[in-house]
Amino acid sequence: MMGLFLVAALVLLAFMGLLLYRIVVGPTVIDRLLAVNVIGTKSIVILIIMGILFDRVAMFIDIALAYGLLNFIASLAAAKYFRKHKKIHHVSTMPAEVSHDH
Amino acid sequence: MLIAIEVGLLILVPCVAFVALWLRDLMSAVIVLGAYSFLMCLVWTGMGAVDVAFTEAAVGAGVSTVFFIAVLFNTTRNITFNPLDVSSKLVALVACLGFGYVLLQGVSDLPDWGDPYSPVNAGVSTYYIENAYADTHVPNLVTTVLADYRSVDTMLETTVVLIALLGIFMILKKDRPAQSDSSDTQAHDSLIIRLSARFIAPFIQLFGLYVVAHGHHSPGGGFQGGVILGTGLILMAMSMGMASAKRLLSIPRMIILAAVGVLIYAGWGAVPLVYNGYFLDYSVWESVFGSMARSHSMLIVEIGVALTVMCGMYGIYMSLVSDGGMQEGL
Amino acid sequence: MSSQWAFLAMGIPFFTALIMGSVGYAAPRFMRWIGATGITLAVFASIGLWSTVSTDEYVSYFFGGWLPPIGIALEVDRISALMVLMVHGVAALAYIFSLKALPNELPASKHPVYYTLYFLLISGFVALAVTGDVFNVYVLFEVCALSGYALLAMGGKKAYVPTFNYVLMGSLGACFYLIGVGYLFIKTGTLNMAHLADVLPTVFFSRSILTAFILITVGLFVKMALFPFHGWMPNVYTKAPVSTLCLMAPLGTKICVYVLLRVVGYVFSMEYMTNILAVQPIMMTLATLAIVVGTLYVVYHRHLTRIIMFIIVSEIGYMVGGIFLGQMDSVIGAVYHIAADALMTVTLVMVAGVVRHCLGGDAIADVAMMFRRLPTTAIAFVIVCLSVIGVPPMPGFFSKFLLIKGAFMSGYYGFAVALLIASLTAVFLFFRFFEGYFYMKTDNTAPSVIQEPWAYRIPLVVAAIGLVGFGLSFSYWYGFIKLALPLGLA
Amino acid sequence: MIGAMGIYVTRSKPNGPAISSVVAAIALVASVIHLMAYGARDVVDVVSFFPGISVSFFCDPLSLIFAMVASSLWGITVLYSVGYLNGAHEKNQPRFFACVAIALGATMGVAFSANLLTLYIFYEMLSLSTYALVGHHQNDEARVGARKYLIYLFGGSIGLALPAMIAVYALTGTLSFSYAGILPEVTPFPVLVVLMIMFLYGFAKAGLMPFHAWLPGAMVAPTPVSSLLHAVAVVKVGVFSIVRVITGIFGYDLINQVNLSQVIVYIAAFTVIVASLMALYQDSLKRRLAFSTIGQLAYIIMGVGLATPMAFVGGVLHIVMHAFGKITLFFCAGAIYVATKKKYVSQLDGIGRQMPWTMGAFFIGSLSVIGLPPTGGFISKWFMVNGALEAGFPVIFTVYLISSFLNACYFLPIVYRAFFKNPATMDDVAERPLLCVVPPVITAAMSVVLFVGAPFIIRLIQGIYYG
Repeated sequence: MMGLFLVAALVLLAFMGLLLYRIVVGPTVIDRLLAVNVIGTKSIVILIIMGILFDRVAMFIDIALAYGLLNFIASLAAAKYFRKHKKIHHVSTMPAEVSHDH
Repeated sequence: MLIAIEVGLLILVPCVAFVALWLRDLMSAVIVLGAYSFLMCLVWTGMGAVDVAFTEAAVGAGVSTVFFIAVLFNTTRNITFNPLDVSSKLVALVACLGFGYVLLQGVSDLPDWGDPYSPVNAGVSTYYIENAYADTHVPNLVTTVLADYRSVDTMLETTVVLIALLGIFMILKKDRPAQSDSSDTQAHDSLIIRLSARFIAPFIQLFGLYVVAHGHHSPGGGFQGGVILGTGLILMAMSMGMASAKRLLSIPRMIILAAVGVLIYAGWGAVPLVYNGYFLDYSVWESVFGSMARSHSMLIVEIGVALTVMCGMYGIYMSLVSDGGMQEGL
Repeated sequence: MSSQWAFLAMGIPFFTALIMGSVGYAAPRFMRWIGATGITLAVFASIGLWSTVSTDEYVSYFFGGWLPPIGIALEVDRISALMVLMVHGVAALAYIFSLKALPNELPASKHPVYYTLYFLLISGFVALAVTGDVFNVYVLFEVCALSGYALLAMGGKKAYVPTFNYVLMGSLGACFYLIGVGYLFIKTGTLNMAHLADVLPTVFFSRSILTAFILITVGLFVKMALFPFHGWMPNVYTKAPVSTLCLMAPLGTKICVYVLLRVVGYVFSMEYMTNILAVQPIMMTLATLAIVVGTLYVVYHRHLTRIIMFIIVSEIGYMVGGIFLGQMDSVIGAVYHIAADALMTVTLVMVAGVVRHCLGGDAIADVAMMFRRLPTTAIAFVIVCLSVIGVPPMPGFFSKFLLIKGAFMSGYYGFAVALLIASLTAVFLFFRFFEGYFYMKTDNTAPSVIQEPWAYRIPLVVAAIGLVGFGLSFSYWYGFIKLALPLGLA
Repeated sequence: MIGAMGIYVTRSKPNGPAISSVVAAIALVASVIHLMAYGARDVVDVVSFFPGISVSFFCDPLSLIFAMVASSLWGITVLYSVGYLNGAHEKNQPRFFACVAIALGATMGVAFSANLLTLYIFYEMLSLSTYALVGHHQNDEARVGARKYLIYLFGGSIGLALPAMIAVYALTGTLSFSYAGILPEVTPFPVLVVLMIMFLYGFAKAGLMPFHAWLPGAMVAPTPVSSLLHAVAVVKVGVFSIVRVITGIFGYDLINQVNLSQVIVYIAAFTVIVASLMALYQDSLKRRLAFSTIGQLAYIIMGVGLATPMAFVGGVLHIVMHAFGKITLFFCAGAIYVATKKKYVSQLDGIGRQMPWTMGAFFIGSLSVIGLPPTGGFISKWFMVNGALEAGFPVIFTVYLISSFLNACYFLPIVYRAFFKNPATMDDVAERPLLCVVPPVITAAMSVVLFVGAPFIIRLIQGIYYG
């Protein structure tokens, strides 16, 4: 049984690695945001699995709950950010944008 | 058994960190840092440091990214970068290599990780492990150490949160706020966000209260609970708009509450002085609470911490996001 | 229980700050009375602590009733009592000064928050002086640093960038210190200073202890702005408001020197520093360079505030040198100089502040007519200059005397020469100001005598008298400090 | 405690007008005489700083002689300054008198100090108070002079004397003067030489070349300052400090043992010759006097440095004799300036006929400085010259003779000009004011009196050397 959980955790970790690809490549902030969000949800699961592996689920459930409840706030903030600053693409080669952005 | 997971994490963590540094777009970097924080939380958990993991969870998932975004909101996403500035980079490189070398030198003869006979585990920790419950009747050792044995450190750390709030508030505060129509941007907010935020906020607050109160038995405590409570308020402020958030908890009141939080802590600790005891010596309450004196006292000081941290988080967010004007934000 | 003084010295400003924070917005009128009461009580507490230590030599205070190493203890010996006295003395002067100075610099709506941070900073400094726990030191560094950042940034837009640099450097220093403490903890399992000192000799020949030593000292060097880590300091201090400066400039760096003495002298022990590591030559070179570099910069600048900052850079070199010389007299000299220099710096900063506010600038040309127009300030200025130069019987002379003697005894002649050069430069420098007074023609359009407000005059007069008194009572302090010195001094 | 009382009086610093200065001066002289009569030798610790170091005073014949000279001349100078300052319409008189009083207090402090630290404290106090006096005119010239003054004096005292003092403390653990010397005999010779040179130049007030340049520069001060301070108080404090160091820190036993005299006397001899030659070329009367002072100071150091009884007596005696002689000369220079606004030697043709009393006094003063009877200068020089022979330094003996000849060369022409040359223009010049004439006459008379009274002082000084 423990082995199963361990394997599950490892698989999830591998998926995180795949998500890393999206984070690196982008191409937009939104892609990265999504990828990070998915990593967040995966972390919740891994947390619980770790709890099971430690045999102390009761302790880890609190942390997972905190994640579950708070995970979306950053995304919400980012979303509202883009509502105001409409630019999703970031062009780093154009210095003019520095003054333009604010 | 967990070693496989840890190895996987230790591969991922540096990768994410590197990506965060490599990205030229600060917004992306901030978001990637969120992933970093998730992974770190897992690392802490893997090491068995659940309280640290909890803090990381609350801070990393909850407020830190929001703070970053709030700062970017009022500044810029771009970093001005001079590719010709090689010499300072060289200096930095040398400094980093030197620092790394020194650190590694130091690591070479440290005791093994998890060695039960290492000084850390054989020293003060032994006392804590053996006597903490008997001393305080609190099952969570970490809470005991933080809120009782080394209580004054915690009090000062709470003060640090207060100072951060006051400092940011004072630096950013504008005396004459720009009078712009703040309601119109907020009015366009989608109904879904407003309703769901309104729905979920009470649960967050409830959970926060639970974390504060249950810190004796499970990971958590005043600090984590305070952050969660503060995040709930931030959520409300984001969805309902600054104006209504200010009606909820005005800025002066927020500062006062934050100070009162520390005052609760320190005041409770100062009561023994009247009986000629030591500061923060909760044992004077034994006449009232009996053997639970220390336990209950810890709860009270945790409430103080939570109050300060909640107001701190909320106030810092409000200051950052409105650039001190307290008029409009995200 | 007389040991309550130890807590009260740090607790009173702490509670004052919290009360100010709580009622500040509700009743701004009471702020200055709360502050005045707080600072008065704090000074009383420090005097109480001082008298206790004079008779008992040593006071321990156990937070929560937990004996170290389980809990955190305050451990007050005579040196820390002197530091507490210094912090509260300087803080009281600075507070009175700020009553008039602050309204010139900051809108009234920020005063409650400002004073809350102000008192938190004071309590942080005091706690650093009395704490007996290396981790607690880190926490207190944070308290001091964060409130310091906020207070320094109040100098307006031009202060932001220097303050940000300071934030980076300060965090770096604190971070180094913390990692060093981490190594110590892993290696010894304790954080209490006295306990560490007991345990450390068993693991002296360990690389991790060496690493810890390097990290902690480097961290502290950054924090105290010792050359070559001084870059952040002059800028941030010059741009800060004077009322902040009165607190930060005298105490911010000095208290770090004190912590260095604690860590090097009491935790690691002199034995470790001189015999096992043999780092003395390196440290002495650094200290000497600090003095020389500070002195060179002093010559180049024309603005009083900036000059003061570089004087601080070189004075830090004095104290660090004194500590690392490892002679009994030199360490006494260094400790005495910490207090003396705090007093000198606060006086200088106040003078610069008065000049800035009353004459509208602090370049030498502005100071020119000072003696005629601001007589009280001028007299205080002369007295403090004499002390910086090291004219007996001012305190600056005695510390320099002991330091040079220590340098002779242990053969670091370069250090002695650097000290003398610094003195000579100070002569050169201050007499440039005096000459300005003596020979510049008074501008007829300017008002002939500006009366300094009482809030400027009282602290200046008290500081000047204090300087002379501190110098004349040197023999008392010599004996006082001597009994608390770390072991193993020649 | 008679000593304490004396010090209390000597340190009184009256503020302001001349009258109180005069009263204080008389009180001071009285107290010094009182001290002389009762001869207290106790050491009085006022403030103790750390083991072996305190502010403490004592009183021995050397300090008595010096204090007597300084205080009595102060009284006369105060009288003279009243005349001079009113005559020359100087401003800021209260500050002037206050500073002079402080300077005198500091001089007394130096005279009675019982250890090197006390001496150093008062030495610095003297530098500061006279700084204001040198810059009294508050113009550019005064500024340059004052700046030079300060750089030399502080540079010397902080850069050389202070470290030397600390080194002495590090070597011995005490700084108290003792005629046996406090430096241990085992001190290596190079260290001794270095220390001695540091002290010699560190007390730059003594004007040993090449640390002399401040003195001519300081002549921008009002003449009473030049006369009192730069003929008596300041420079003599420098010399006195060196004498104290030689006798009290090194001790003659040690000096004779390792033959340290060589170092001292050759430095001094060089100064004597060069300063005398330079004096020849000065046209400004006060500058000529200044260079003369430099030379004469080196005499004293040479005398004391020779380390024989005769030379020592001569050296100390010369402090007294030169003080009276030189102050006379300065008073005269000032009187001439007040009466005629003339500053240069070349302008003085025929002035002796218009101002006979002044120039008469000038003549007596120059005789004393040159060292001719019937003035006191003769006696002190006699002792020094004999001392040089006694110590076996024929070179020094020659130096004394040559320099005396040079002294004559630069003083007597002035007298000659004043009395025997016809003035280019006949101004209506007369002796005035009274208070500018009487003091030089008194001091000149004193020079003569001292010729007669010398044996009394000699006995005092011999008491020091042998006791």
